Amino acid sequence: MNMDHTTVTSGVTQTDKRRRRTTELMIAAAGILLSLLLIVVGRTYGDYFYVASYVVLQFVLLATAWNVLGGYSGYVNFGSAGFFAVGCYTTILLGKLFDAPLAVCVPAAGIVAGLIGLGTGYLSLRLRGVFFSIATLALAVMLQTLIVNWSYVGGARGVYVLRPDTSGPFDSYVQLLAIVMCLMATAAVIVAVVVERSWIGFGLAALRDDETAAEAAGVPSLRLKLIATTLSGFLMGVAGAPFPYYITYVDPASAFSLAIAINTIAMPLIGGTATWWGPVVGALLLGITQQVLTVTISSAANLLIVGVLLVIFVAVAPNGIVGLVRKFRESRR
Amino acid sequence: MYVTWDLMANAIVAGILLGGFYAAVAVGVTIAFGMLDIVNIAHPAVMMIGAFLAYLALNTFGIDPMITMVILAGVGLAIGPFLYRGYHALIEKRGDESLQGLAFFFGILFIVEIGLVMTFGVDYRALELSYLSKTFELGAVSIPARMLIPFVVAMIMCGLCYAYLFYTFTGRTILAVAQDVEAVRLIGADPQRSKSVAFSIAIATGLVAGVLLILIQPVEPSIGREFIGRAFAVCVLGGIASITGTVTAAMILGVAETLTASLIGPSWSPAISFGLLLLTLAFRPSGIFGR
Amino acid sequence: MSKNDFTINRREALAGIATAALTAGSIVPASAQTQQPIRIGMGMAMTGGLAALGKSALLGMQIWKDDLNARGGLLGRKVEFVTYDDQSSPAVVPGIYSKLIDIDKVDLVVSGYATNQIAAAMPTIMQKKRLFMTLFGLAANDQFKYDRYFQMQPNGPDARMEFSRGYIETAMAMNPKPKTIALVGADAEFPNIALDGARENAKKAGLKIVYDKMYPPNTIDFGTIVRSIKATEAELVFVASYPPDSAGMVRAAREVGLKSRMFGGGMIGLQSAALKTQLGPLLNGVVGYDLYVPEPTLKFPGIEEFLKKYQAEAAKQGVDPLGFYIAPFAYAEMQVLEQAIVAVGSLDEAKLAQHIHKASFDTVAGTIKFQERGEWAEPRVLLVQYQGVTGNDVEQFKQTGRQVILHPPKYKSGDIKAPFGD
Amino acid sequence: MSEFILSAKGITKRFGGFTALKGVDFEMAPGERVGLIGPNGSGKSTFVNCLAGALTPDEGSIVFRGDDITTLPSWKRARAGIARSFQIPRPFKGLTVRQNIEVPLLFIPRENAPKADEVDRILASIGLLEKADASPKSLSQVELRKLELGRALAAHPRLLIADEAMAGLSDGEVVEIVELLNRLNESGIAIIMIEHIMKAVLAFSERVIVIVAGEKIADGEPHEVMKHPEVERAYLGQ
Repeated sequence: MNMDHTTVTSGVTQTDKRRRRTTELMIAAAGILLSLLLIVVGRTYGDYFYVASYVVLQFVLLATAWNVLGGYSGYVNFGSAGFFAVGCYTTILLGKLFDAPLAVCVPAAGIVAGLIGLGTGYLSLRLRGVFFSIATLALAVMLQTLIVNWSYVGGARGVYVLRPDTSGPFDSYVQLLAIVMCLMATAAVIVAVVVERSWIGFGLAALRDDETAAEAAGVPSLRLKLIATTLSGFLMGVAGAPFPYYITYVDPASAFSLAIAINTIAMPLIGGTATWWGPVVGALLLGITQQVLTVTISSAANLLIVGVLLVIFVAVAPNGIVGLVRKFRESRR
Repeated sequence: MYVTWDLMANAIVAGILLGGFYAAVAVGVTIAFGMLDIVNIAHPAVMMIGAFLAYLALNTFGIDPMITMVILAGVGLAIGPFLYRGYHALIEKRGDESLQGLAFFFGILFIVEIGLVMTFGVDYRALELSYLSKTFELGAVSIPARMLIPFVVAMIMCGLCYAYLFYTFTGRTILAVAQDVEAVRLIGADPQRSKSVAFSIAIATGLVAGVLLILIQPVEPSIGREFIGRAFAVCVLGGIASITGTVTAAMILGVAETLTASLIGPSWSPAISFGLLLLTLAFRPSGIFGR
Repeated sequence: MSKNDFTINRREALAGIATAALTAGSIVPASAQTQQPIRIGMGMAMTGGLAALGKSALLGMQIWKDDLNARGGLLGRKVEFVTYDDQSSPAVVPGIYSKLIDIDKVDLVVSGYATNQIAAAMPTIMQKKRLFMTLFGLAANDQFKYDRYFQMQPNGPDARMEFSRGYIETAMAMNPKPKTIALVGADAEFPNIALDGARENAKKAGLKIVYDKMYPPNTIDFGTIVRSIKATEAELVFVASYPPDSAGMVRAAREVGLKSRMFGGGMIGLQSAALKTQLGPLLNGVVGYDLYVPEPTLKFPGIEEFLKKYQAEAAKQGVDPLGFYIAPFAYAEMQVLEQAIVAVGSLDEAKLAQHIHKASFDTVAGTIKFQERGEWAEPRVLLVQYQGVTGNDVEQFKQTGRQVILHPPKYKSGDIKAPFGD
Repeated sequence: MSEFILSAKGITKRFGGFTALKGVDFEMAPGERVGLIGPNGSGKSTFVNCLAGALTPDEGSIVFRGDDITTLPSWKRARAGIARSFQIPRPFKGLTVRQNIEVPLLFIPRENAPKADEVDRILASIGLLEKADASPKSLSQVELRKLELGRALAAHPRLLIADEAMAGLSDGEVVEIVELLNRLNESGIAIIMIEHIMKAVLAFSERVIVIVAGEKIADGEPHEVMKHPEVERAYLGQ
């Protein structure tokens, strides 16, 4: 884009810019702090803490990734499990082909999933609303069928992925995974903030409300949607990349899992889709609740809670926790 | 290799029978989603309720599923308006984007599924009826009753829906609502009432489709999810708001799946149906039969 | 700025809550006193697709626990279970096992049901060097090669060959010898492995494979597939499938009027009461692999009492009322553990593993000896044929002669009735 | 370079088998005020949608300020200098009134950077300064119409297409909007007004064109066009 956006001197945009930098820095600091905290607390409480943190942070990453597209532009991706699985299988493929280390697999997974995201972006040229959602669902099924029939990466039978030996400063491989996930989630949240507060987010917000009107106001909607779908796909792929090492045995059913598809949508909706911190709050809340319930109630009821929470929030607090907080603040004013 | 005319004929007949069942599943989606813009992805959950009620009816009270499905259709029509009122009060009235409705039904789908797991367990349930295991032979083509009965019921059901929509006043107002809510007000009908009736019909068809499913195959609570994609695929392929389009698209999908299974190999048949959907969405979003 | 501070504080606060929530209720006395019970931890599928067998297995283990505690426990201590529902989802398994080991500090861990679950627990188990008794894992240790792993499904060292060995050997013993075979199965883990083995066994036996296709899970219309197979006029039809499609294939075979000399083989689900009663007489003539059936050749000491207890309790809990498939092996798994602990005299897992590798164990599932990868040294996958099934009553399957053992010869209890479909 | 700011030739648009526009020619001078009238369903909206880029014509060409824009998407046309308001106001409901104005400011590049107070000036000129931080959901019908025009204004256009900007307004409000349009026109913006309110069209336009059943049937001085027999029959009614 050959124009300099800083020339727009309308008040809001400039403060936004300054505000954004501080927020970014603080999120980065919080992420690093959390990683350190993980190490310290993990030493005391053992690997369970890492495992649980990994899962919760994976959902923070996924929810944030989904929200970059779903929340900011209003295009609902039903196929998030597909993108996640693409990330997952990229790791498996690269591992089989080149014995590639995680540090290579993560960006590669992001790129592959990002390219698929770019493809769905072109779908959005013709498909809006529910039709786009159905198309993403169909895409996920297609990807799954492909993987099921691709025996090199395990096919329907699944594939074992052995963890490499723990190296460097890490006590255990799960510790490494948890910290990697923590840093990636932090980075994703920063990306979300940058998008949200830049011209991209502003344009997406306009086209979320009314795509035709946004175009008439000069918003290059296709370009923005492509950025959003690619970025969102990239981040979901990245989220899936370490999963094979976490689970050690991957079959299509566990990579394209329904739990991932559901949580990825439910978490931003419960947290609130308008801002970057909505999905973070939603993922932490729902993710931790699920972790705790798995080892306490430990029955079907614990999945029920996700459903009930989702219905209650959608019906009573359509703007999620973010909306509730805003209402609360306004009422105090 | 072993593709004979017999095999082809059988595959096509089987595909049409299967397509009939898909039509029964999708017709409710066509009405709720295509005509009313209600993204009821919990439709398969309604099916599961129907399936398990049919199981309960047969095994506890000895009621034949053929009777159960008539009762369930009535029940669906009776409780539908209340469900619609609830949905309207919670979601639709706000006029929010379909995202909220989507999420709402997503949650409902989950609640129903787990509710069923907690009541019936996770075992596969099936109906034991001697007439289901009969097979009719028409020359080289064999037609199992297990597929034929659902097909016939589905066609009757779709026919009734069609007749209702096109030959009654309320039915026509429903079609009008699908086009333009304001126009309905102008002709002096209450769009709210039309929508409520239409939604009830959709629920009723869902319950019946569930009974049909348990006639065809054993059922467990989470199996419903498999039908979300197919139902919406059929609905979209058929041009979203058209009953005849839905039935035709369902048949095409059924035949495409059975032909793929016979000619290429069954493992590719989901790719065929969803590939068809994706292509349609990408190049002809108005459906194969849309204008 | 101030507005931002607020937001960040919230985030940190939430992180704090996260920490608190994760560690809440996890304060456990550091060392268990000898008087305290021996705690055995596991994740088990109590919801989701694997729950039917998961619950059946858990019931089997609980009966062992009650029997044992009634006898006064183990090493003078009572035994207690710590169980979590893995929701049939491998993704939660690593969390469950690290919680069991790190936070709950259980004395021993055993696996939940099925391969995916076992594989997902393996890295945690291996890192902590725990003894791992596992239930129905399909060659899960072939990759890990962990020496404290012991698996209870009687697949033997070369699992993939076993699910079709009996089928092919029985077929080749028929007169005249069959020449052609059709292979069909669901596109998923177990059927893939079973078909792999069947392919190899068929080739070794000199059979010509005239059909070899997979269908996707959740296929509805099996008629089309069976018709394609019928068109090949294969003499033998080997099916590898999961419960819903096992039922679908049997029904479709009847509807289409498939006539072959043998039909069945690697069908999961036929072992459970649910499918047996659903299919009833449709099963007559179908052959299938099985692990235990109430035939006179399999009267291991204790099995009948166990099944009596199990069947009484299962009726109350609504789990599989027959309990032939997984429950005896779950009980036997705990018997192995019990006998090893008694022999070693402590809970030292290194010694326990050593002992289990060496010794042989008498259980309700027969005498078991493990080989170096923790599989049964001698496979015991049965091939049974359903004969004389009338109606859909469940009781008849508790009688002898309904599920006749054709293979292996050591346990043979009857002769094959062929062809299928007459 | 021609003397025209906009020159459309042979614009044809078909929907399936239905031809909505049949070879419409249209030219416009810089700063001109043109009224576009025609009965409902005559193809007026299709025509302006073809001009603004919401639709692409099947045949014909459109040249704007010397550049062929026939196949450009609407955001590029907006950047080229064509702004529009919508028949039914389409504000960005999730943004504030101020942000609504900021969208075109941010996305349409200028030769000279917009001044710091540009948003305020626009808001003041449409009388919405006090509601700058409100949500468009709280605006009245006439305020929404003004916001539409304000947003079009912020795009810094050379041509403004006002699609029924006065529908559903009271007489007094109509006057307000016409005044606003006049002021815009005085700053050199050419305006196409699509309107049913004949009084407003006649008062505002220098030239009127009439589209009936997808064809342009008249083009000229407002009062002469009104006397055209076909116009009387087709438009003013039987």
